[in-house]
Amino acid sequence: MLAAIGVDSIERLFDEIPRELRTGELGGLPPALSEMAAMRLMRERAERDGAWLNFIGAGAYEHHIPAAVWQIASRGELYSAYTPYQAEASQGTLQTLYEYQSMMASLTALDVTNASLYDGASALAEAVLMAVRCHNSARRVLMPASVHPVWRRVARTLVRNQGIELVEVPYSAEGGHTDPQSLERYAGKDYAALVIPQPNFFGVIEPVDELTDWAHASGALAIAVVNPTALALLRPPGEWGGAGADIAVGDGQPLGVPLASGGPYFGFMACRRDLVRQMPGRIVGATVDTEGRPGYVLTLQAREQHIRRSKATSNICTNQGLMVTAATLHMALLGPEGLARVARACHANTLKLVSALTAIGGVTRVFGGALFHEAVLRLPVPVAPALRALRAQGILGGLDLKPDFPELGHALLVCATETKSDEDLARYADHLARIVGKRPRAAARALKPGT
Amino acid sequence: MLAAIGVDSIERLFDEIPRELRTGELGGLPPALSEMAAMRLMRERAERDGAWLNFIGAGAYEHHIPAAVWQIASRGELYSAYTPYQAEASQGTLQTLYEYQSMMASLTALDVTNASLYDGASALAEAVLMAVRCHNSARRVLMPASVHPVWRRVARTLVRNQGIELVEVPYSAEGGHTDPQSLERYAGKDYAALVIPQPNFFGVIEPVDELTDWAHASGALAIAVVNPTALALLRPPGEWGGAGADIAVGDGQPLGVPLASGGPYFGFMACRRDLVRQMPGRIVGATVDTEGRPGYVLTLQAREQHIRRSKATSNICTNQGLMVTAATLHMALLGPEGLARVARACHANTLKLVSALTAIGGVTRVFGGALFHEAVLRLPVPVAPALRALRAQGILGGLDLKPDFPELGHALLVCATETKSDEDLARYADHLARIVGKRPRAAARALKPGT
Amino acid sequence: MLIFERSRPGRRSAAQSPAARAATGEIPQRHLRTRPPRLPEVSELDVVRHYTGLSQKNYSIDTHFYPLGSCTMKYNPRACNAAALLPQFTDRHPAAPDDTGQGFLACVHELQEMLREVTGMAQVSLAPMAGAQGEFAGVAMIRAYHDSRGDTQRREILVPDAAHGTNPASAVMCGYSVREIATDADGNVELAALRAAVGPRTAGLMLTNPSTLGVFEHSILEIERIVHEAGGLLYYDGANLNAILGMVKPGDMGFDVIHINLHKTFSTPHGGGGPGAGPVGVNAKLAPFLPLPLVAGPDGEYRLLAEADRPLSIGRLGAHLGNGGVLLRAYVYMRMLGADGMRRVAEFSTLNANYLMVELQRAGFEVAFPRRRASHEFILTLRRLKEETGVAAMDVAKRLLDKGFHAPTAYFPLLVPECLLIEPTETESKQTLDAFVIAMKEILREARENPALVKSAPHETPVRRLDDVKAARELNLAWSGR
Amino acid sequence: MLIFERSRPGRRSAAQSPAARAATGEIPQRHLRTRPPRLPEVSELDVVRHYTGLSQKNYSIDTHFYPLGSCTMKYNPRACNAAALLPQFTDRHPAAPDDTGQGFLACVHELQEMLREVTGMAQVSLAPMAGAQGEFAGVAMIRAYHDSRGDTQRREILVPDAAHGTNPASAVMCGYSVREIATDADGNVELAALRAAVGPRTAGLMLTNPSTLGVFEHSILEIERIVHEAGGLLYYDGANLNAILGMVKPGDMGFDVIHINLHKTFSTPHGGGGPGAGPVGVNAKLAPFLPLPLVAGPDGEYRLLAEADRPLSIGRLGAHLGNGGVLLRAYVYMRMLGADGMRRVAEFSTLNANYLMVELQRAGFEVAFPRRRASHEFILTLRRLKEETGVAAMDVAKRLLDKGFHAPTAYFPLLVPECLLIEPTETESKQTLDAFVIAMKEILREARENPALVKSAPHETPVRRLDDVKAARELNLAWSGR
Ligand SMILES: Cc1ncc(COP(=O)(O)O)c(C=O)c1O
Ligand SMILES: Cc1ncc(COP(=O)(O)O)c(C=O)c1O
Repeated sequence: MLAAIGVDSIERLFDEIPRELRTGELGGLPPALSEMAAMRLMRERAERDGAWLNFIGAGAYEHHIPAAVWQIASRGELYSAYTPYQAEASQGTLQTLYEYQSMMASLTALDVTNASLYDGASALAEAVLMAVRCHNSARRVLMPASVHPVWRRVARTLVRNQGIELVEVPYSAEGGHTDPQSLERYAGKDYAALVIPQPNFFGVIEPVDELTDWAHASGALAIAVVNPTALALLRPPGEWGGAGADIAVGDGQPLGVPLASGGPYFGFMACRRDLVRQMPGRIVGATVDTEGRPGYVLTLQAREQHIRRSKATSNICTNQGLMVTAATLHMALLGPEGLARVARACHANTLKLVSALTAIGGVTRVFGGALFHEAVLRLPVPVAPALRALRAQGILGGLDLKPDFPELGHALLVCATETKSDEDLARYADHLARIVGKRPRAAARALKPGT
Repeated sequence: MLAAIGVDSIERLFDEIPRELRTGELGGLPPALSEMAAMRLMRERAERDGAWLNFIGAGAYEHHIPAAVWQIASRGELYSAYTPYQAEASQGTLQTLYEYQSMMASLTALDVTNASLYDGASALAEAVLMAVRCHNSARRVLMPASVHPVWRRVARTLVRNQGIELVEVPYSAEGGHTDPQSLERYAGKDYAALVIPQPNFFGVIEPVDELTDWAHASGALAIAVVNPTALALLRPPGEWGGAGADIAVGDGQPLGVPLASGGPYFGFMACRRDLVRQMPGRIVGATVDTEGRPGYVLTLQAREQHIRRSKATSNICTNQGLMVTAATLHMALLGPEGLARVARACHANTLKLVSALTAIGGVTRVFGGALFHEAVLRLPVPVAPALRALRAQGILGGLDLKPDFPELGHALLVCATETKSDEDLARYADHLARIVGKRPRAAARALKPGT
Repeated sequence: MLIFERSRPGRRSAAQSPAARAATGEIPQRHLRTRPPRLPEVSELDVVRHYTGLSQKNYSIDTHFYPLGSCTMKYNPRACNAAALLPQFTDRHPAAPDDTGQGFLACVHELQEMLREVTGMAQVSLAPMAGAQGEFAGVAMIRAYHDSRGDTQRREILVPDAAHGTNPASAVMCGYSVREIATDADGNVELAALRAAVGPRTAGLMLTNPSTLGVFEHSILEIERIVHEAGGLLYYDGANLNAILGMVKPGDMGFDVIHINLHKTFSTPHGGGGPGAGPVGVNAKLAPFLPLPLVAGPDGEYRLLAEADRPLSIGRLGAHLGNGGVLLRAYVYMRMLGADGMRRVAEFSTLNANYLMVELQRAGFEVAFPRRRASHEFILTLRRLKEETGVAAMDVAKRLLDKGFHAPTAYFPLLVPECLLIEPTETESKQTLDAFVIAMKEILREARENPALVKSAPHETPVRRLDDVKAARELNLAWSGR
Repeated sequence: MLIFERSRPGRRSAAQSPAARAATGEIPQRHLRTRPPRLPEVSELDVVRHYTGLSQKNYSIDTHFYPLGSCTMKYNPRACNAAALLPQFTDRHPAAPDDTGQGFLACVHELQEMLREVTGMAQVSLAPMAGAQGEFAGVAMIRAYHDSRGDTQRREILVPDAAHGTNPASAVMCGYSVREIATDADGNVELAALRAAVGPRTAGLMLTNPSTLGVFEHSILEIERIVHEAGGLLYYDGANLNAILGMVKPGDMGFDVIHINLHKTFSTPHGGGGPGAGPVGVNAKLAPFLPLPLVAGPDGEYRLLAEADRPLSIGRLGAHLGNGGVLLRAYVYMRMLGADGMRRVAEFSTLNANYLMVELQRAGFEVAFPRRRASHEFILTLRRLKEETGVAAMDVAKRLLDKGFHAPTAYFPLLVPECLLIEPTETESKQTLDAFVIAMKEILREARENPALVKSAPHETPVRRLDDVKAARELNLAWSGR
């Protein structure tokens, strides 16, 4: 090969790089490992992290993932393909994305969805930017405090350089949701959108109809932030209020994506048809080939950075394609009934957990609003040491709300998905009772196996 | 569908089964589990079995299996296909088998191989039957005691109903191999074959040239029993003695097949070209299609039961196809150099282990013969309790030879493949020293990390 | 292109073997290989791309309808594979003591018990590694039983002429001679022929029920009486158990010994030729002879029984406990089905077969046993089509490949001329069956209008029809290089 | 066929959800969904067969040569995937405390450090989830830096006209305006244009080096001086890091901030569109502004740094620590390469690119920058071919699909007319490159002899050329049922 090129060494191929810049040894790097050594190292590392009985939710949810999902999604043809720029050589990916868009549109009851954003939090930021683009003047967006606190921070990072302001709307101390009345103080001002989480960060069901109608009455868009599992059970954003939410976003992780310390997940976004040209991210459309056969292509690319450059709707390029493939498989395997059953089981398990834990003296439910699959509980003792003590028993007991919501006292956010058995719930209740030093009352005991 | 058939219930479709035979409830079966529950159960069961530092060989060997092997072999197109009876719809499987046969033929230096038998032990039995078919009169076969004792038992089970006798040839107490001189007593009698293991059950290298020549001089076939890893390093059966062994068999497990409590593995068999019509099992041959393109088919099917019925060379039908696919991938990924490196590393590790363990007072090597990747050691204490004590440290210390070779005293068969690090070997030596109550001498300490 | 043709001297997948070349230590020079084996020298990408490409040339359950009669090519839930591949299962050494394998042994013991329950037998051994090895074990037990009673003149096994080839072959491997029994016009064993054949030399009768003709043996109770009264034993070939799971038990039909093709009824994927598993079940009489190892438990610890525990055993069939990974897959499958699911297997596989049979009949195909219900499979005979058009069963089979379907089993059982044995299984949908009927109709039309098209099929597969004769005459069984 | 068209009311993969339908408990009726979502109602076999079939319609690294310039489609060792899918890694909750993730955090911390080493930067953050998000973070840090010094009039980012579209788009998302800098005839940044553009409004220059034109920026040191002297910062788009790994470090070239496309240089498979990861590296000046979380360690425990630890941080870009699974894959990849392997990546990707460039030139193709070495990629311009035959770059790209190759990147960079940007990568063999040259030669011949054939390509793909215009005009973005 060198002879064909006409050089005598590979080294010569780098002769356009200024000599003085050339790197010597890469001293800081360890020597190469064989696959055997690398796998052994990784297994040891993985084992160090162990396995836990997990009751944390807070935006990432443990669900059963059908074995078929990743066995298929890991097929080389899906796993090692690039973005489907060459449509004729990418019908597998493209049709899958089209099916995903169709499923997601139906789940949200909105007209169109894109083919993914990075994650739920950044999708929320993109929704804010989109709403501002859609609005003719406002550069402020109403952001309830009942939205995930980290998501709110992410949104702020991603929008503030464009001079967009996120105005925090407080939550009702009793209900744990946004009080439609409390919005009165924002009336008449110029807001591009109101963000509406359903369920919200506390697991509470929000009065979405009133909030959506308020937004529309105020000339703002309604941006729904939703959990896809919940959508199998709860009324979808497209049917909120009189006209439906305008944009819906969320994290797709619950649809077949493993927890994996936080990623890769994927963000989804859906919107009304007339807003589609302001939607960021790739979109797949159906069309036909020269022989009239159906086929799929990336479409509306004129919104995207590789065509529109500085005038693009977003800079996003690589997205979370493979996760979307997994989600498509997951939704197809569960179907409408399966996904609804999962949602119902999560709800039922969380209710059971709440009643088992609140049967412990001093443990109470903080908010009165109806919940989906998470709940905020108040402990009679500080949360952090209690969680540490649970960890010693192999249990991840939930998320300590102290850092983000100090006003809630010893507050703990718990979640029990369909993966939890009655024994698991009883085990948690037992240990927590011991830790807070209280005997559980009847309700908790009722869960115990064999009683 | 019922209407099309013209019945009013599925039940009616079973009306040819006598009423009195119909089953009521399948009372003994547990109720159905969801996939989630089944996977949780299986994970719990798997965790119960734990993970071990393993020094057992004895016919099944722990090797690194490249990640690509099973990621590819598990592809649905390979995993969920049937035996390639429809050649045109099975070129993937057929070509893979043809490539496997080619690799195996080269590894054994014999002309032809089949597409697998159940395992090494049953392959040995099939080789015995084949040798008897090839021989015009003899129904006895010489079976050295240095062949795996379980394999010998399996062979007996599978051949005795046809009136075939396996005559045991003792091993040399010093060398641990079959002494060519000791064969003199069988001279002049009518034997269909002599079985020659390489390495043998004790890990010892046999004098294969002399044994092969003796067999041929006696009018018997030479049946090689070989380890495929060793074949990358040791002279192959086709080159033994003056004329080469006639048949070679072995277990293919070391070629990319997980230990998995003993199966599925696969047996391989190779032979001289002129014996091919007596070889059992499926064979793939190259041919061309109607347009002259190369293609592959099952061939010589007239030897097989589905054509020849009671006159078939064997009853084997379903074989171990997928394991062979994995082995093909494994051999291709390692290549000649890689497989030789694995063999050399196994040899070197076992030598290191032997010197570390024999540095412990009272631990000695039993046989003088050169070893490949296993060794018989004599302990100063009974083996079974020593192994139990090692197990308490997470170590599987080898195979106790007492049940099968009581004459060897406190004898232990150990193996250290390429998967063992110096730390692993030192850990074993340390614990064994403690258990037999002796301090290791210098050689063992030299292995310890950091010294 | 062969993997060898991608090979280039010196190329390696370097990460896949130790970085250094260790010394050959104490191995004498004369025992060392002088030339390296001719394995391919390729990169990991070469390997992955080559075999991924090859795999795409296969038809398989995951890609095609596969109505291969007698083979029960049904969908295998992916969880079965995932469970069997849990690292603690795959990494366990077979000679590791039983106390390190209680999880694994619990699974296989429960599998043993569930198989007992669904077959109605007294005891089960999981040792055989495929159906044929199960047959060997079963017949060997029959022999051991007669021999143990000194009844050594029984040296003949009866086999219906429709039987699978493994039946006679297995009998011969047990040192028996084989006598075939004729089949009547409705696919049943001819009772008169059976009566004429039994006698003091009869060791047993091997029967598949539903038979390989796709019908349930009407007179099974009569057959049972005839064989037993003659002092023979009754062997059940469980290849077609799918059809009667939860509906009728071989034990209740009076069978003494049975093998089960786990890879058919209990849905382990067939892997392009295996592995399978062929557990054997027996009634109390034959229990002492079961092949080893057996799994004992669950009181206290599960453990493998060996020769000392079972001195009358026929022995071992392989080095370890059969095909453990296949057993785990079958275990998960059965647990996910549960009792109701078992029955559904029989119901829907029978429904699908009868529907397909009726629809194909309607489409103009001739059913071999029109007066019978189909079990989970049924036979078409294309004798008339062949006479009329010259198009043979094999041509139709090949033409189906062009239409995106795997072909049914052709020319088995041998006694039905130009036959196709069709088994849709319970995991296929009505849509798929309907699409298959349409394809068959098209082929029928093509056979009449353009027989050459069908006779020269397949046209759309990666290769066209292959020359079997050349393959057998000019044997090329290994790559010889260039 | 769409998965929806396989759907039948009531069909389910029953094992995939709880057996019972739990109650809706305390959820008020008015919040419940009234109509179920229109997800497909199918069996597990339907799903597996449908998506297995779809997957086979894709070209991919595992099946095809994929010389997609700027995308670095190289082979990803399968071990990377296996390691990232270890159950303890996949099952860990992101909000689980750091002490439950020391194994995971050790890996990503070491990755952070290795990336520091190969880029020559002072600190690295793994938070960005793709290259473009890395760009956002990098430019946001540039802005935070200037703002922190009160230097708030710098509101302009300079970008070469050959730059990837994400560069200007990212700058705009940070509230900057963008100014393009022209390229000279040899593919370098026009220094005069750069000099004319810099000034007190210059926040920074974004540069890809080797550039997207496939050449190394000769005057990088001069550029560095110009930008820095004007008070701007220098941003390195790491999409082409593959070409110089171990050869030259962006930090040594004087860059202040850099993003790395892990999914290109460090070989995470692209998954049909992602996920990727876009870590950012900075020099000491910008370190306080790095996005969160950062991984601290290894003294004592590894832990994630948050707002309290890093008050000047630009903040968070996603809910958690970026794309953890991608980070693990890259970590394993880098460990398996080691220092020598890194350098080999640059050597062989450069060798392959130069070889392919020379061979294609020999075959009659016009290279866009014939006086330059190729880096790891190079550009052909088919301007003359188009003039002579009417065959455009897109036609050649589509015709390559027929020959079993994925097409190169076409029409990017925008400033070279009728261009193909070709990147063979280091994992392809000479045989593959030679086969590609032969295919390109054939197409050249076809273009001259039968241009209609090429212009109507592809002919062999699952679909023929698709109507993009119809797709955009008659928007059909979701299945509307029948
Ligand atoms: C009726 C029948 N009996 C026995 C067998 C043999 O089973 P196996 O292939 O598992 O050895 C088969 C397999 O095809 C069969 O169909
Ligand atoms: C030169 C260049 N810069 C930036 C990017 C953006 O990276 P990503 O797709 O990871 O967001 C790309 C990706 O195609 C690229 O080629």
